[in-house]
Amino acid sequence: MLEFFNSTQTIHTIIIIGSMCLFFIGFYGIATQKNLVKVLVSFDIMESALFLFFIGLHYQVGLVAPIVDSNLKTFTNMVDPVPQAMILTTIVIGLAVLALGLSFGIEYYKLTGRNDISKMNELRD
Amino acid sequence: MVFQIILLIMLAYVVGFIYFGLYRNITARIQGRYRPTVYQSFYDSIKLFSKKQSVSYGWMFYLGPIIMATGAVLTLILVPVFSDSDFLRSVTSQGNLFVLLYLMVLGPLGNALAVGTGGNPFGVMGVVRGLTRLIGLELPFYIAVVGLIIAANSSDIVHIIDMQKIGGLNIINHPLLFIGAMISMVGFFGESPFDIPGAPQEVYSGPRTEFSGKFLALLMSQGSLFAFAKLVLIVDLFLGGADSLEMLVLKTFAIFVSIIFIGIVYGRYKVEQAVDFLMKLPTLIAVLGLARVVWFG
Amino acid sequence: MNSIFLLLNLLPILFLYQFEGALHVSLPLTNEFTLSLIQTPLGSFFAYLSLISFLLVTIAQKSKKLSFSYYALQFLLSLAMLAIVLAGDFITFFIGWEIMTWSSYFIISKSNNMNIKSLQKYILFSLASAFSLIAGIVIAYSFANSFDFVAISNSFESMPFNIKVALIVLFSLSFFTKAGVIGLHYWVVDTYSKAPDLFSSILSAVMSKMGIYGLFLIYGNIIGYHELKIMFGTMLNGTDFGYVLAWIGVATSIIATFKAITQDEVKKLLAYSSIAQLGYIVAVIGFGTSYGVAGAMYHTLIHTIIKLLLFINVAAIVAQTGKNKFSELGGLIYRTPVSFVMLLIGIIGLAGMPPLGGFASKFMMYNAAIDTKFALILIGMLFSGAASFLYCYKLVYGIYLGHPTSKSLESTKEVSIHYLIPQIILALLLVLTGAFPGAFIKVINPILKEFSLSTIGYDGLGVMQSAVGNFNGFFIISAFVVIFLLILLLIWRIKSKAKNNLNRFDISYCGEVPTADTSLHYGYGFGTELYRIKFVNAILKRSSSHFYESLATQTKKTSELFSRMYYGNIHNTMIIILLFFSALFFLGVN
Amino acid sequence: MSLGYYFLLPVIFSFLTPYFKKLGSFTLRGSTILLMLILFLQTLAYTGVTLPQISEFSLKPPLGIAFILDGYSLLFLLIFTFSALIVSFYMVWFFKANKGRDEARFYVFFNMLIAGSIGMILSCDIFNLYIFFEITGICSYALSAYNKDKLGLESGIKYLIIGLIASIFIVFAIMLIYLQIGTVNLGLIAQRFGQIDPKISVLIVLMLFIGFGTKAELFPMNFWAPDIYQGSMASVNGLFSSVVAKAYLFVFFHLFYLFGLNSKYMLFVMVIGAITFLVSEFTALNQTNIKRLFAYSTLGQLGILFMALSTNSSATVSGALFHLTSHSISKLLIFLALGILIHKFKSAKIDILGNFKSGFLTIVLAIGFLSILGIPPFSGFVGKILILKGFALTQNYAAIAFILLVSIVEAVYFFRLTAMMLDKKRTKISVPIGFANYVVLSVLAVLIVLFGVYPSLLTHYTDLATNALLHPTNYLNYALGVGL
Repeated sequence: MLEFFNSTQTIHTIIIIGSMCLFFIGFYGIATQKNLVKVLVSFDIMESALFLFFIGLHYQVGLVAPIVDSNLKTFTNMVDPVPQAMILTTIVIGLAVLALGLSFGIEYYKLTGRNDISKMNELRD
Repeated sequence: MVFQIILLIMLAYVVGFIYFGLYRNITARIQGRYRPTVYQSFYDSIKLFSKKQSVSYGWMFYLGPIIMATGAVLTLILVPVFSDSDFLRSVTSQGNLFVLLYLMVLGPLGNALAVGTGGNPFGVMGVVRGLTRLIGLELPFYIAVVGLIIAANSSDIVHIIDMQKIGGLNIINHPLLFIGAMISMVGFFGESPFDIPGAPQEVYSGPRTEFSGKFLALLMSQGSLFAFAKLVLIVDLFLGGADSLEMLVLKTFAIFVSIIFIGIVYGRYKVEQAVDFLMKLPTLIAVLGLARVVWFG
Repeated sequence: MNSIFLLLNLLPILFLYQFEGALHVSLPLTNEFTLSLIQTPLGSFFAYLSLISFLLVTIAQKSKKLSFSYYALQFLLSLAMLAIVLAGDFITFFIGWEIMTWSSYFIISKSNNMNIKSLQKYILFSLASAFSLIAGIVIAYSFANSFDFVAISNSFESMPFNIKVALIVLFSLSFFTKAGVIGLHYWVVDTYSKAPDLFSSILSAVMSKMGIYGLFLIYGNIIGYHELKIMFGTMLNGTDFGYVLAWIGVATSIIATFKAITQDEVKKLLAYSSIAQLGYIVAVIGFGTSYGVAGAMYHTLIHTIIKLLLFINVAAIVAQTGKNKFSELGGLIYRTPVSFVMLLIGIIGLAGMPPLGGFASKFMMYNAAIDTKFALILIGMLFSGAASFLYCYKLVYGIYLGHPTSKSLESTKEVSIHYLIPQIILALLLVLTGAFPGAFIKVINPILKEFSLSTIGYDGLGVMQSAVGNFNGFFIISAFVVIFLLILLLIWRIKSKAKNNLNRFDISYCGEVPTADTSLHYGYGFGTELYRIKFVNAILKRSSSHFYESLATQTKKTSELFSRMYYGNIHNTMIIILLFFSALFFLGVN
Repeated sequence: MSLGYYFLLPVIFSFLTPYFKKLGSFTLRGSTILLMLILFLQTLAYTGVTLPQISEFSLKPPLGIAFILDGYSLLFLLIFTFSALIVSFYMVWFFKANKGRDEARFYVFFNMLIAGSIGMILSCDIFNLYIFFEITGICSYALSAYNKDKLGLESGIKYLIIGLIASIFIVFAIMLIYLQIGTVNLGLIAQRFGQIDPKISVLIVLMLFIGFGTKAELFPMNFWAPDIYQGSMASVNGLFSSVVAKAYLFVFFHLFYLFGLNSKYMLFVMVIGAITFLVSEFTALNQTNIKRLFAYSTLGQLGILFMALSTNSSATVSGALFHLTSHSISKLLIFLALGILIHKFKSAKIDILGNFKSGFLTIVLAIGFLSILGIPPFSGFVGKILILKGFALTQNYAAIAFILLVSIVEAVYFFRLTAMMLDKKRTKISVPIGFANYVVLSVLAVLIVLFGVYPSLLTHYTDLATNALLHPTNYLNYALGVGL
């Protein structure tokens, strides 16, 4: 029973389904939510789904993490390190954007008392 | 040549005034009233030359009649009077129909300038009517002339006369063009139904209100010269010119009489009616004649 | 300042001392484009026209205080026009064309009467003309692989028929717009009337001629009249193409003539008259015969002279009186006598009366029409000529004759000598062109050779020969002068005195005595009776403005429609992006 | 100098900004000018060497990270460094005129923006490209909201949200590429892109199209763009128009030609470009805000560029690159000149163009307008005629007709503005310009005229760039490490 879960195929399936769910939660959020904070959170959820998807698909059963310590003597038998590095970077960037967005939101809220993005339309034709 | 020119002018002067006298005679006869003598216009002219002018409006006022007279004399000497003789041939060969067409308008322009200088608003009204009428009046005449030029493939009048000697008279070959030209001629002679510009009854006195003395005389004289020149032109174009003085008088008189008969019979058009009329039937007739020349000639 | 630019204007003559071949320059712009200037007889003809015009107008401008930028732009304009007429390839031509457009635009904008709408009208039509031109140029390029006139001309024969037609239409549209052919003339009247008064003369006399030059270049040089004949076939003794073009020209001429008569503003009348006169040129330019080309050339020259003369004259009067409407002017004849005589000479030329140059050019055009047997075209031209007497008379009457319409006019002085000098020169030119038509034929013959047409004969300098009759300009003018002087002498000798120094109210006026309040100058309003003539009324009440105004409205509506999409809702923008992606995805995958 | 310094130097200067600030505003401004001068001179120095140039870090490509400078990126590098230099001069005036602004904040983001944009065009692996993309993005959000007023923040938020969407698409695309090919090196991707399952490859292309297309302001994705321009400062608009938008466009077509996309995609991009052009120019007619108006004008010009760049014919592409350069210079000129007016009138209504009195500004603005309209003898003309010539060579007459017809619409509003400037009847207020601006604007105007009358100066680089873009063999060799 548990062996079933231990196969790469299954893990990938679970990850794909899970990340897709997450992605569509995020998608639903940006499609329906108009509160700036909620929109930003939705984006974050979407991004997380992508990260999960990407990292998960590169995991294979029996491989170790690409960290040089006692378990890893040679550069074989390890998970591809590139996606992990990429995702780490992307997470940082995502964080920066999120922080900037939130700070804009706060400033804007202070000035106008509004946080509904569909009503931010002083700039328009 | 100078002698010939003077002779021609004198001839035209005499014939023109006699025709004018006849015109007054015939009109009076038809209208059943007393008539002046045939020479009345002579007397008027000579009398006016010796009379004082009552008013003057500066030099342009004087120049107008002189320009008109120049135009008339120039027209006269450029129209070949006698077809077969060498009479003034060296001069007439320099002119052609296009020059004549435009010289015929020089007179009205000089008149218009003088009248405008005079400052009489009624005179200007007459001038404007005259120029407006010209829009319609020239149309059939132009078409006729153009038709003849294309038929003869030359704008030289002498050449057109020569063509008629070979191929028959244009009045027979191109009757439609002749009719068009004649209708225009009625207007050029200031006859009804196209006599609105002069219109003594309606515009108080017409364009010549302010003229008097020698200038009025000059205007009258140039009028008769010009009338003669126009008649000769028609004779040249449609009746094959004239060999001798008798033929010249005969043919011109025939044309003249037919014009005044038309004039007497009809009433007067308003200027817009005149233009409207001229743009319709006479133009159509002339265009048909023209089409015949261009496509089947 | 004026003198400096006067000298600068003389400068190009150094390079154009001959009529042909004095100039041959080529400058590589990039490795693909080479700008080349070549002096051909056709180009020199127009180059001299423009040089002399600019020179004369600059003389007249001495009477005004104009800024440096004005003169600089005007000089640039003159150089641009030289570049156009001396260009040996289309890139040079187009560069000159566009510089001409914008430099004139900036000059026009300096006028005090100008408003945004008129400026927009001018520049948009100019640009439309330029864009039509460049479209033609690049299409020609796509076949010839070169912008060179000679190369394009050589490869024209091998182009497909529809491309040939497209090229002719595009180029013609461009040049028609500049020349103000009816329907495309919407900008002309407004611009001419609102531009600085002296600059209007440049616009009418020179700039519109660039359109004519373009037509010559295209029909004569690049396509060639012979090729046009092959392409479209013949009709009577001319070509089908020429016949269509002739009707366009004649329609332009007739319509514009009637419109001119009804104008109250002096410069508007002149503008319409300019359109009408260019209509003549367009009418004969396509005939494809020597006489047609010669007539068009001759009329180009005459129209340049006349329009310079008239516009300078009017500019002087406007500067002197501050009035620019017939209804506000009048009775200036003895107050500005020299100006009056100049205008008189001008309108005699404009009306095409012998003995001045105006007749000689018309004679040539009429003969061309006779030669090709385009009789109705000829009738149309004669008809429009007859109608043009009306506006000629209106011009002279409205300004100089009749009565002054206001007190200020009665104390008007003669205009400044700087205005008069160019006018006198131009009047002399007008007399000379009338007296020596043969000399002009001599000038034209190399151009006819350039178009590979047969040359025209002339007999001495005074006689112009044509297929259907000769015109002895020298005889006519001398006969006129002699007879005129004789009659003058005769009348002078007949002694009779007149009361001089009459009061201007001493006229016969239905037995009444007019006073200063009586409206005596009402002749300025003539043209109104034309509305009662059905045919003319039909012309006068129609206008191309409806079409262009509705075009502008439609553009504005479209703009508003598109503008609604940009309503600043970021949420919807996001959704649109996502939807767009999904749509593309489904399209792409399937 | 290693190409890495193009990124490193601005970043270092950016981090040092707080220290410079302590040393006084002169140092702060001066240091930025110095930095941009160094970058620009360095770029000029690169014009003399053989291309491509490569700088790898730690490992050789295709395994390691590398910057590659080929003809295509050299042209953009020239544009970017030059624009940055001009803007850094301009900001001297700006901060003098607006006392009490937080200068350091501007310079931090400004330097980083330049670093990011340059990184985008130099980087030869797609993930680094994404990082620079985000750096550029973040800095533009921050610069857009620099004023911290209602409008500025609104534009910042809008830009940020759009940036998020675009980055999700791009991240997704990169992940798919990595999953399929197992590399992020552009050379390898280009080599193996044809082997991907067509359905996946369509998806990847679409995602990249949406991601970069959104940022490069293509039609159905550009409803946000005018808002951003309207809310930001004029100088920032100049940067957006001549640097940022051009950087995204660079990447778009770099990938486009590296992946060797077929003619269907080309037609699609061309149509999208045409629609962008049409809609933007028409919409611009209806504007009352001057910054917004020129935003639409920028969109329109980008539309032409997309039309022309997607043709795969060297004549058209070369023309488009010329036009791009000329547009960058002209728009920079216009936005900077407008900045002066906006500062004076405290308003961005169109009317301000009619109310100022300054012969200098009138002349430079007119030069800018005429250049964008493509009227000789200004540089825009050469670009436009080259584009039209290119279309003519491929016998694409519809495109020619389209461009020319829409250009008339464009002329309507440009000449309306010109006529307003020239209108004597309006009340005119004289505008102080400042010495720095005289220099900056004259340099730009002179360049416009220079490229117009002597285009060979520029065509040399556009031809290099065209060659590099359309025939990226050399680039691929370097990216794969073959030539090293």
